[in-house]
Amino acid sequence: MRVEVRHGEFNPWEELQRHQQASLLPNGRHGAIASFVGTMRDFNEGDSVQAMVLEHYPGMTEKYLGEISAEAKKRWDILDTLILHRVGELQPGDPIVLVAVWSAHRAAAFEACRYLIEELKSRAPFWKKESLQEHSRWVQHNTPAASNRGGR
Amino acid sequence: MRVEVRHGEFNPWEELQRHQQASLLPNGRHGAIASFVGTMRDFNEGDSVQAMVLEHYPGMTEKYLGEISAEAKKRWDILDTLILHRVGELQPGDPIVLVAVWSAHRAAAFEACRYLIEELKSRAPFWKKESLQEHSRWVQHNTPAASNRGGR
Amino acid sequence: MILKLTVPIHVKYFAGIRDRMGRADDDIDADGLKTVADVWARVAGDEPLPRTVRVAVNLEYADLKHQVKDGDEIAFLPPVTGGCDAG
Amino acid sequence: MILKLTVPIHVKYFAGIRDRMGRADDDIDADGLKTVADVWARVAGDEPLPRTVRVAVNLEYADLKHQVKDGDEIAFLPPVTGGCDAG
Repeated sequence: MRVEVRHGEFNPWEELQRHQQASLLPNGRHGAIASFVGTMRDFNEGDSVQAMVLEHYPGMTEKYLGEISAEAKKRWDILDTLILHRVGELQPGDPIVLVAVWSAHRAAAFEACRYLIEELKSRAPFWKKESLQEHSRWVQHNTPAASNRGGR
Repeated sequence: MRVEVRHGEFNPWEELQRHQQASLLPNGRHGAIASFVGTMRDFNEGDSVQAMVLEHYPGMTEKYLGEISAEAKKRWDILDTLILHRVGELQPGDPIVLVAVWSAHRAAAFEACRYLIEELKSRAPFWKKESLQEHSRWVQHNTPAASNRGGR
Repeated sequence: MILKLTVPIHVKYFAGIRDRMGRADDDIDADGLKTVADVWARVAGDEPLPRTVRVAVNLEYADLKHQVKDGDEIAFLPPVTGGCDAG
Repeated sequence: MILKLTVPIHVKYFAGIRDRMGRADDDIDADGLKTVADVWARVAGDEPLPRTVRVAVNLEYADLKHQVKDGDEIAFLPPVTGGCDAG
């Protein structure tokens, strides 16, 4: 179970590989790894976004992410979790967040991974400030998780 | 949208990175990547499994995986999909399957990714033959996807 | 004299079915065969088709009543077990 | 003569709230302060606390009626916007 707030770029796939290599899980134990990577888009609410600064509440962030990881481990039959979140200045296309769950069961891996990203988005103390063409603004609210099934 | 049946080992994280680099998606378009990696366990139905041979139906496999990818793209608002499945001889701990979905929306990414792995497991023409201590056997059925919520 | 030209039906067996048949495939004359069930009866004799076995005609799942014709590829597929082990 | 020793309450402001306060934090005397709401009144004067702002006491979410004491860290947090943009 690892939680990290990172200043500066990260490559989510290298992080996953590194975490798995460093992990003490025996190789044949887990059968399923569900992961989620959130990246910065170049548009939000109709505006073109040039860059972004991500601020957080040091101390509270790590504590909160540790708590939701422990809660996930209580609720689902999972073996390990990883949450990595970027702070500081970002460019469009940059990975912002990585959440991964190792489990012997794919349903548990998917559900716990989804749980972690939803809890992170709704309560972890991070704030984005977007730089638009002319000015910058604090992002006012997170997007809801509503399914897009049947969308398009 | 890519589908591949691979003879021989693969590293899922390198594959994800390579797919994304080769992709024509503009960098800031997608915001969410949900992925799933299934690995070979060293136990199944109480027995210790030494090695495994994965057989498939060449032609039908690729056709079926292409069909479920197209169906996912019809049902959810997603930008790209990747399905990579191993065949041939495997050792415990080896990645067997990688499924990934790129989307502007995390709910769509998660749901489409889950859909693809469930459809793959229930209908894609792959067969595993396990080598146990004393003999080998065809795996008789796939495991159901039942949630482990509240398990442990 | 009537010269009849036919393209055989190609029949494929996978995994446990292949082990049981003792071969991976057969080419059979479509003559007198109407459905997939007829094909099974031709290749397997009296042996009943296990209920869990699925059938594909030309790379698509089909049922036993599916009509067959010259040149078709018919496959008998035991329950699939792809993906990860993680149930 | 009575010598009273107090450890201040540390108050932190984040994102838009920090911009509005014009500062990142305050150290204030706990004297006369019972709840988080009292702390806000002390630091912000008449300005009402926006309804969307959440409060944390010692790194845990709390409500405005939460009791405060010497040495507490009180933070005022605008709606959080972490994670990916992908709604």
